[in-house]
Amino acid sequence: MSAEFEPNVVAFLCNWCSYAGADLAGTSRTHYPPNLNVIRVMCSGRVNPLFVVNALQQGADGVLVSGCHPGDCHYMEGNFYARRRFTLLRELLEYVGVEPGRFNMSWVSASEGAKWKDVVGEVTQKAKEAGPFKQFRRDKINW
Amino acid sequence: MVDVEKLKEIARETVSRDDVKYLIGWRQGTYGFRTAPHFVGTPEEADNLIFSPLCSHNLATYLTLVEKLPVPRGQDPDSRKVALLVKGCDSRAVVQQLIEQGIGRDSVFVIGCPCRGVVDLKKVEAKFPGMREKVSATWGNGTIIFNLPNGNVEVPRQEVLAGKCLTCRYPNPLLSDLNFGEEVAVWGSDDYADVKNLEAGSPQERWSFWEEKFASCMRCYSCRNVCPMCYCEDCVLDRLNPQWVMRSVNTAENTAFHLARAFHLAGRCIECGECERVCPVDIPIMKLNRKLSKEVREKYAFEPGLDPESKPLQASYRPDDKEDFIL
Amino acid sequence: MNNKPKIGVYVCHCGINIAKTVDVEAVTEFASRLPNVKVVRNYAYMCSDPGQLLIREDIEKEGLNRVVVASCSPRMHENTFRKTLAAAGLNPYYLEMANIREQCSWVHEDRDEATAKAKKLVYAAVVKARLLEPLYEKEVDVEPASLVIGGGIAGIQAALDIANAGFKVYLVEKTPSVGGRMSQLDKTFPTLDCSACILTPKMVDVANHPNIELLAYSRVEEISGYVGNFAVKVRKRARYVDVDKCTGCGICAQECRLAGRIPSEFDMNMGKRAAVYLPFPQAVPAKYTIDPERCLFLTRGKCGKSPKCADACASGAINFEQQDEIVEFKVGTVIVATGFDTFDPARKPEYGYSDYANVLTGLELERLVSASGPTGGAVVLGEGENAFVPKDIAFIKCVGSRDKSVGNEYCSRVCCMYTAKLAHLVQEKVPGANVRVYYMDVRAFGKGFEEFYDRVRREGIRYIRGNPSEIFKRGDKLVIKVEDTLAATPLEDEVDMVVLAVGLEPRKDAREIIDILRLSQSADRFYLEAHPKLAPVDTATDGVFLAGCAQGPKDIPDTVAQAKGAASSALVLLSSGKVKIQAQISFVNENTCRGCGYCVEICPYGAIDLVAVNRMGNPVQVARVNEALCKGCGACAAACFSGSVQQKSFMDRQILPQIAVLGVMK
Amino acid sequence: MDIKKVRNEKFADFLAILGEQKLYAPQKVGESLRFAHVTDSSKVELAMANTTVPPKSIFFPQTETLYRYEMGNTEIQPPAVGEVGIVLGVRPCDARAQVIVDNLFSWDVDDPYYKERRDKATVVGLACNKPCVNCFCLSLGGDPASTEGMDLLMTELDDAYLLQPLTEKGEKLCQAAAAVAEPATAEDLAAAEGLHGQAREMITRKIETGGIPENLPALWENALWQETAASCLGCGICTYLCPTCHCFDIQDEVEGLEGRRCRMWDSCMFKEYTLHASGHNPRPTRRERTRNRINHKYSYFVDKFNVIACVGCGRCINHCPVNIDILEILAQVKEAL
Repeated sequence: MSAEFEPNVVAFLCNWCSYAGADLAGTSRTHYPPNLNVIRVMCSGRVNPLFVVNALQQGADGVLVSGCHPGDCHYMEGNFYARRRFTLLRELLEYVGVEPGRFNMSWVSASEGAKWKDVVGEVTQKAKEAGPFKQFRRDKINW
Repeated sequence: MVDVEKLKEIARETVSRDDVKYLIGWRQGTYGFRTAPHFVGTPEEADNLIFSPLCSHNLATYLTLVEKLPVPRGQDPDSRKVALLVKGCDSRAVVQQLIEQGIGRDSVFVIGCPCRGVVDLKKVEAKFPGMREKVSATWGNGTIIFNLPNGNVEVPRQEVLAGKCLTCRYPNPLLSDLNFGEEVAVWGSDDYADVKNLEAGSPQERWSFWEEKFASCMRCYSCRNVCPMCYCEDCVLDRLNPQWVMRSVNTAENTAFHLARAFHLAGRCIECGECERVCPVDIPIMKLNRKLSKEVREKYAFEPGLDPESKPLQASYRPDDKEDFIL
Repeated sequence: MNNKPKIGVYVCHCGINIAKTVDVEAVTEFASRLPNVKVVRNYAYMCSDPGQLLIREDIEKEGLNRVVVASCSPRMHENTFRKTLAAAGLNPYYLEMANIREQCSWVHEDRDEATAKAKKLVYAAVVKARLLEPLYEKEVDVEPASLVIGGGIAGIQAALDIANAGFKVYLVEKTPSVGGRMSQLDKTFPTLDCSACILTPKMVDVANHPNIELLAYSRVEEISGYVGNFAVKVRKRARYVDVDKCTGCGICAQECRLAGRIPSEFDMNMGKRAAVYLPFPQAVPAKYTIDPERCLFLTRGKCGKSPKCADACASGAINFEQQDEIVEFKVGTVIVATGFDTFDPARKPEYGYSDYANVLTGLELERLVSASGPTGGAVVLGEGENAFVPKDIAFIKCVGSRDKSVGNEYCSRVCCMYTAKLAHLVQEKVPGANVRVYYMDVRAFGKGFEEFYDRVRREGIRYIRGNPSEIFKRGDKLVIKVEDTLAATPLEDEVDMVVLAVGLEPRKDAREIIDILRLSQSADRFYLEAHPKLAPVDTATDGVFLAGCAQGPKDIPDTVAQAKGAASSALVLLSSGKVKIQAQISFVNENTCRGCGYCVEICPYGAIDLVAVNRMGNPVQVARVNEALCKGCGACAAACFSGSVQQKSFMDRQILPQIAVLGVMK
Repeated sequence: MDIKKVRNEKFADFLAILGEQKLYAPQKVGESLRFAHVTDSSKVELAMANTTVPPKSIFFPQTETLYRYEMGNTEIQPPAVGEVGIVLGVRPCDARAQVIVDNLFSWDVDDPYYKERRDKATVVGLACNKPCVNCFCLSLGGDPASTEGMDLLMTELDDAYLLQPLTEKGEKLCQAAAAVAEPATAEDLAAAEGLHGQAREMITRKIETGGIPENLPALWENALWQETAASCLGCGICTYLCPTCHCFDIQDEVEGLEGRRCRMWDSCMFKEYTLHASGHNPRPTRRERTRNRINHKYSYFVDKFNVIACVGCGRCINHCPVNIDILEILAQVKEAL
């Protein structure tokens, strides 16, 4: 390949912790790769696991779901439910042959701007290593 | 020995009750080794009931599949019970349906049939190809006895039992209002060897395994429709707005369909194997479902369909649930 | 109505904050080609008045019906721009923001990359904006009454404030009298005010206040509903004394066959009472109560020939037939002021509390030095011939606080000062007493605290830094084994009395209120406030507030301050008479809902119920969202298999197109 | 047109010759047999009862792009249909079914996509030597050696495949295969005739269709529909696997600023099939849907095209998960008439 592959990562962030943490990373002028784009939801508990399947289908090379640390959920329990759902979804995705680095989950609090930067870096790197997602990408090949 | 006459007697009594609408059991099919669900509305119709190693259908699916017609104004809806014959695995479906309130306990009359395993029709038809005449079967001692036109043939049950029966840990109904037949000793144990085998491969190997299977899917939805736990009247995967899965039949959409279907059964699949049985193109659907069953058992020590008082897995959590992959 | 989306996209430069890294003109040009976009502008500061005016004018003149602002984080200015839309007559929820500052221009350096990302974010915002629906913040009426649970100083203060503002208060106290822990105290630190003297007038006010209905000797059994509309069920326990007839004369207690034979809870079991009793002389209400677990007549059905209390009562107030009574009422707000329990030092056996009579807790000493206490205020240990006045007295601090071994990591905040106070009082009462305090740290942080700490040291009380490891008996003396960590010397200190400065813990029955009100606990097991900094009296349940030690250890002034804060928060709701409920809440498509109940289980606010509905003549059950309870987290929507539960503004059909844009667009 | 034969040992060479065109033949896809483009001739499976999925999927693919478009551009781009060369191993029932389906796709207008594929394809049939348990083609005017809808009929003999060209296309194919073929002998023809006769004998399932098409609608309210539908799962197996079922849905699939209009198989057994935008559904339950399936095949289609839209291939019986048996239904219909 002539140019290095730049992955496309879709991230679902809870409004209260991770989105605020990502804002803090910005306020603190930390720098991280531009490959990750954020969809804001109110709680990681809102993230339907099918969003992740859908994101992979629609062209994402990596997906991240990020919420408050356990016990810190603004809505008390949402991230606990998310944790169960995505633990199982991740197993399922890997089982059908999705590379382990593609789907990630993180806990980033509103004060962890630095951690957010690290998470973006790590998730981007993993997606880069996994290469372009092809397995069940909704693609013109199928047209 | 299964006393079918006793079963018919129970059925006659049951359908004669004022509070029972009809009974669902099994009958001989139209050819070969086939059997079919049998709806018994009158005592006479009970004559055709059977219970044998050929009775693979999980009839619990009809509890939620039933289509409720509009009730004309001024009339009361028919609130009588549906009576149902269940094997061990089938009873877990009823339990899970009760948990998820798809059905009310007072709307169903469960007749438990302890089961010594049902056959995989594909294995049987491969063994006795081209069977036109109607064939019945009975359980022998560690065998299945087929009553073929030219005499009985006894086959070790390992050779013909359905995969789910080889690892069955719940041969006896876990919930019933009435039991038919004697309790059966548990013979199976489940180490999820099939799942582990596949897990051992690389992502590329796993995908090439599934790609071929998913590519062959025609999206006839028989796996979904037959599933006793897929009781949504409007399946989210049929929706057009939002459209989670395109109607196009291709590997990408089929994979999304199968992932969504499997995920929706996480912590809910009671492993009756009906999805895999009905698949016209023989996709090993249970291999997907069982992966999640395995994870659910390993990670959360949870099995669905055992206790009507339990909370659904996906609607509960423990603060100390494992989270080793979370950044 | 023609609701075809006409979108205005406003790209903010934010001075150079965005414009330096993002090519704002390129983003503007890109946005102009997006479907349904009618107007695109960029401006130096969209949030400024002229910036907002641009949007307002376009809405009015161009007939925009959706607005995308690409600027800073929605957490910063979403409300600003919502108001802009509202001012122009557009539903404020027709706004979508693209965060091209905090999550784009500030975190990326390469101008091309940042511009490409900004385009993507704008596109995703546009596709979502197309699908936005108008939302309305509904209002519900607030029942002009408040429930205060707990009749200690926190509950008393909160009740009085609310009642004085003109609203009805139901004050529920589980013991026979209000007053709580403060009524057990002798003096208060650091001013040494007489606790009873400052508390009892407030107790009397509670009893006499026309707006306060005091439900003493009662427990809250059930609370349903939501902010503004709580339905409360209280069990008034049978006192077996008709409170309307009882004059509080006390003859019954004098006559009781068990008079002076039952340990008094109020006196920390050091004093004695009768089976019919007033917990303490200033109790409010000043009505007697028969202890059903002790009374001979109630436990055995027989008390001599006839119960002497009943015989003696001139007003005929004794009524053994009395039953518990269930009282039901509605309130708009609830204040939880259930207080604390003290740490049980038996959990630290090395201090010998269970073994030696002259090892006391702070609260026990409190009763001992109190003029109303079992000894009339004399510091005397033992009884009868064995009675003696302790001379060598040691205090041990941080018992059950700052101690991971008993599961209490926190500081109880009051022990330092109450130790100083008690040390002072003991020294005052026992001439020639030799008082020392074993401590880890002295935290004299409050107003007048350090001064008081100084004072008691000047009075001759010795502070020895060390955490005693063991207490044992040697002859008549107790020996404290400790290392003086400042002198690095091991000591064996022989004393007559040890006072354990026990910490504060959540009530043993704290779980009850958690279940009733769906409260949460913080790691210290006290009730969890909604936000540790900015909402310290609120809880996650709207309309429910915390006061006093139920939320965490605090002293009397802090408790009173928090009670006043809770009362004021409650009054904001009560006096406005209306409460706005969230707009971005969940809703159920009842036509497709299968009633599986997953959402009901998952909702942390109990906002979803299964209800029976008639579907074409057939009875089915479906989920229904109580809009006043829903806080808009959306966990229900993610749990719903059939997609029947959706969250407004975060619907699946609004999120999926965002995913598509972010996925497809390179 | 001369009848030829290809000896078994030359059959691989024969396949190679066929493979010079785009060749479709039965192959295992996933776990089941269906017609697929042959890229490796060793994967061709002719020793089969029949494929699970009928060859209709070649002419009428399950999913087909009608045209593509871009947002904001009114021009549409129909895709090229592409090459369809030879369809090898089509059973007589399926070949005949395609002729029945032709009626529909050329009824008011010619469906260009379907027609182009049909015109381009050379259908190489394969006579049934061993009909399966549920074959009943004889009852519907079919035959295990029927040539209807074929360009060439092959019959599997012990040591060779007999090639019987039926059309010009078939003849051309025979000529192309001249190098590996040789003239068939009288014994060969007799042997084939014998096999065909044996096959006819083996078909035991039968229905007398007389009277059904004209009288079926009269049984509209008959209880048999409810009884049949009671156990029906409402899945698409019977219709998707049916060689004459031809219903389709048309959908737009959009991704970003591009989209396509496509059609895909639909099934009258699905609830959504007749669901109106209003929410009204004229076939609200499986009773109506089951009734429609049989009526369409045995009555409506006959009204319109004078042929029953069933060829007796037995797939719906073989694959129905709950043993709903069309012959059983038809027997009940006969009884009720």
